Amino acid sequence: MSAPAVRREIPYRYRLMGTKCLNCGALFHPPQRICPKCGSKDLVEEELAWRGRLVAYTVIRRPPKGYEDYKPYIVGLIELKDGKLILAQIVDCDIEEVRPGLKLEATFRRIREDGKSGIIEYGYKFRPVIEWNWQKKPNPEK
Amino acid sequence: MSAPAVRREIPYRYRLMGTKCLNCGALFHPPQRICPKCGSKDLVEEELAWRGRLVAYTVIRRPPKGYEDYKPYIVGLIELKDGKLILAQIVDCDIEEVRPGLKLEATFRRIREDGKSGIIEYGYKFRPVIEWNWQKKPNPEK
Amino acid sequence: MSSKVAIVGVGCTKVGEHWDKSLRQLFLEASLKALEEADVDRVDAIYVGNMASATINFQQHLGALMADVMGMRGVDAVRVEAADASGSAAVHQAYMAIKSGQAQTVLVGGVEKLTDARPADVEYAAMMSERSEYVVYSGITIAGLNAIQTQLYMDRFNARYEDIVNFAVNDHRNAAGNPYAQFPFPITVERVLESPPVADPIRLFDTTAPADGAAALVLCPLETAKKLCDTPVVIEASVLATDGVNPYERDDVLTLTSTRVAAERAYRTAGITPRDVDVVEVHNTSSIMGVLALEDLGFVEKGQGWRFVAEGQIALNADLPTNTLGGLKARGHPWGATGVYQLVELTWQLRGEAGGNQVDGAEIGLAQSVGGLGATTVVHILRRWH
Amino acid sequence: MSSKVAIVGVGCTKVGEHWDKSLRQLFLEASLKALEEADVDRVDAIYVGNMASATINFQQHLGALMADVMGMRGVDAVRVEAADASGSAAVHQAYMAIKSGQAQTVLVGGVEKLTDARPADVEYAAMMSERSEYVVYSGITIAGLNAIQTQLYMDRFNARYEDIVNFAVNDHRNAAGNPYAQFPFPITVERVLESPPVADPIRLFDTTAPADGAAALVLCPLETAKKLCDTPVVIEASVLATDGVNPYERDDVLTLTSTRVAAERAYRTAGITPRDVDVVEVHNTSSIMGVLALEDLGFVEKGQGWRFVAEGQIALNADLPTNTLGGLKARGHPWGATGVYQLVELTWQLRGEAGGNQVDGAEIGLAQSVGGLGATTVVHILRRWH
Ligand SMILES: [Zn+2]
Ligand SMILES: [Zn+2]
Repeated sequence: MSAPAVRREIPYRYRLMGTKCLNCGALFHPPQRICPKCGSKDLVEEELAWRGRLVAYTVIRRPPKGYEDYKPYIVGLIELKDGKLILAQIVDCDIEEVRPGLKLEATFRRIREDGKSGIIEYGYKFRPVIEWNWQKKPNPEK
Repeated sequence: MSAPAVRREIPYRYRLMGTKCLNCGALFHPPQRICPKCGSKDLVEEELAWRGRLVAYTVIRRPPKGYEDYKPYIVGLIELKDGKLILAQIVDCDIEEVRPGLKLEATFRRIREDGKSGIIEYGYKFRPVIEWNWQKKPNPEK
Repeated sequence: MSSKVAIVGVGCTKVGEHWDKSLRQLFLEASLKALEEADVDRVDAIYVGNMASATINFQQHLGALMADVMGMRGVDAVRVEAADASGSAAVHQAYMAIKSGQAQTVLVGGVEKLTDARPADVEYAAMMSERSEYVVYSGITIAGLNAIQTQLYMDRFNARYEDIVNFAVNDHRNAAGNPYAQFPFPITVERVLESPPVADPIRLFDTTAPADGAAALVLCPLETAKKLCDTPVVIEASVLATDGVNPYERDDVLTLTSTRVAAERAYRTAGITPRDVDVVEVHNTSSIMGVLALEDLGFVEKGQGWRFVAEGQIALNADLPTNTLGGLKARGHPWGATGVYQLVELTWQLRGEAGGNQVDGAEIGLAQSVGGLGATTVVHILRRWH
Repeated sequence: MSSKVAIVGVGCTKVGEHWDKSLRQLFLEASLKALEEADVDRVDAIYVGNMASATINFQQHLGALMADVMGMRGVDAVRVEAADASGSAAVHQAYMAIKSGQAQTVLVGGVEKLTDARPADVEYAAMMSERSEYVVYSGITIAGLNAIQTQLYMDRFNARYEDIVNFAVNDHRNAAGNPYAQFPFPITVERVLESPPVADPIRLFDTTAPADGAAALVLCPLETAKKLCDTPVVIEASVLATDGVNPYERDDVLTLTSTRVAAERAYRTAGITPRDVDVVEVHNTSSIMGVLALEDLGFVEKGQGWRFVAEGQIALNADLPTNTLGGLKARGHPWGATGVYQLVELTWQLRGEAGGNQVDGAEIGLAQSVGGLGATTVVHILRRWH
């Protein structure tokens, strides 16, 4: 992508902004200005939930141009806590450990580098949520 | 262009091969298999004349991608001795010296380099014909 | 203005790696065959279906370019693009050009030339059917999107991958009898499962390979067709419908709504039901897409497609002969040409010219052509004319 | 099936550098205006005219994408491409879709988003209208091809460059009154001649600049149009013709045969002669193309166009008001959108809504839209309905 195109999409990629239909409640990401479900033009920007669970996934072994250096990598379909389905790379997780149901949270990472323009694109990927076990947490006061 | 595409066009670019309509005599470069002038399918490959004269030219000062390193450069419309019009870069000739009517001959040169694929493309350009003055030619026997 | 539109000539090149042929030579070869069959020298309009020539071949303006190549300067000519449904979308426009009375004879050619590029460039070009800034950006491929569909389908309907891939096995069995097929040899379920993983669970032998190819049709009003040839094939319906581009923002990830909408409208226009269809071509970029197509075209209930396929009901001699000359998997999938190949092959079936792959008594054929993951579907229903 | 097709709504964005708007937002903005004017919520089909989204925006499948963006999933939608005549070619398909009876209401939008790319990438993308392996390969640009035409024209007809560039000056004068124009200010012949050379003899102020923009029309049968609005504009003719792609392999380098063929057919269909035309839009990538267009459309004899222009006969208040809202030079040239902008502007003129640029009593308008150097021409003739 070009520099202006990258800049234009920042809110939607860095802050997970989507739009919500005020008539039927549907969420859209990328943002829609007209609701394709009910036809309403009454939509507002809304930040999606940053956490969710993995519904299904695949491991990309033959990537498209721009992604060759990352292979093999996991791409998952994630159901966010607000019910929205989103497609994203799953990182900080071995291929052997990934499984449907895994709890995930959004994180911001390097997506790809355009060798020609020198632009480095950043955006959302998802990583497993680390559940702290508060019982076992080391207590520095003790 | 990709490697197979470059290889495919070699005869037409390195040997100035075109096609000639056996019905109406029209010449085509790039080669046509059906004559767009008379509809005949009776065409044969024919090598174009290597010499001709400059009909009109321009100096490209804002080049497309792949040609930036060569600017400014001259592109001319050339009428070959067989009557065919062809468009090509004019080389070995200063911008100040180029003029319609100039006698030209085909020469084979580097056209452009594809940074991504590493392919270097070669093909025809045209240069001024140097007219030897035989009278004045130094005689090594003397 | 014409009541019906007929196919009076068809032609195609072999699908495969044509190192020695350019985009324009492929188009010329297929088109000359179609024109010769129709015994037509010049047409009023040319429609070119192509997806990726700008990206792979650095060439646009294919309407004018192909008119020039065909020796038909002057005629009306444009390119139509709807991702890998470009070919069938071009036929749809040609159909309307004749229906409108603006053209009497039309040449439609689908052409794609992918083997000029590296595989990663082809994957990249393919993904331009999806939303560039979001879906493409995740690094997923078409096979990857099909993989997630496959996983969801397996979970919801208790299907196994080894059952689903019978779709690919059927394609290969049929391609063995097709001299124009990219992979004209049979394979087994085991061979699919042993092939390298591309996008888990999808294996290499359950995907399409980069291919070059061109296919062409000559269309005219039925009244003219009856004079031109003994076996005109009538286009009873030509319908294009769209859906949300992102498959995960549709009502159901496992329903191709565009296929349902286009098929329902096409059945109504043709005055038939799915039971009347004798031979079918569907758009299977992987087996899962073939299974979903059979369901959403109304041939089998949602969730039962995998069983229908595994039980062999799509074989040449069975209930619903499907992809009878190899389909996307084995005839091959030169994107913008594929939708036209489907109609060339159905025409052969309806004329009784499909050789060893002939479906006995085929009278009505249906082709489903898809752009991307179902954002576009074009359905054509053809009928042999008596 | 309808006898006549009418325009019932038009809309466009400003032409220029829309850093903050994507391809889909531009399309949405223009289309919503057109739909609101027509008082229509949903259409049967969407046609998208676009040249370079694959090259510049890494996005294809614009038919389905824009249907989705417009909240109209399900409708028939494709992209039509004919280089920088893509917009008018899309209108031509939409016209036939209505004529054929397959659609009752159609949205056509032309859209282009070029400022996302570097200038050299834009030049490269533009050249994809020409033959990739030969003309492009010489390193020439569109301005360069226009430069050679200019040189040949000057030689043959004893014209001077300073006479020819009056075409650009006229465009700028008209654009000054158009809030949607890219360059809404007047210029002089001197300013053109003093601007930097781009491709000798052509100067920067005689060329178009990379631009973003979208324009849209809503079409329906005239019978419906009469109910929907007070001032329907009728499409009396919609004709597309092609020519050899390489301008140096045509019978005459200085004749746009596709324009001649399309115009002759259009005049015949509309039952008019060039004398009946009140207002004209032509495709001037440089002044020379505008001059050739006036000649080949039959408004002035071959070789006399430069004089006609230099004498001011194309001014708003003169014989043949041309490019009344700025033309390609000054309204701007967002390739695939340009052909639709022309028709939006003619509609304003025929409805009497062109403000300070209104041509008194304009009843008949003609638009000439060109792909590349004339390999494609689309001619539309519009008439105000009474
Ligand atoms: Zn809603
Ligand atoms: Zn000839």
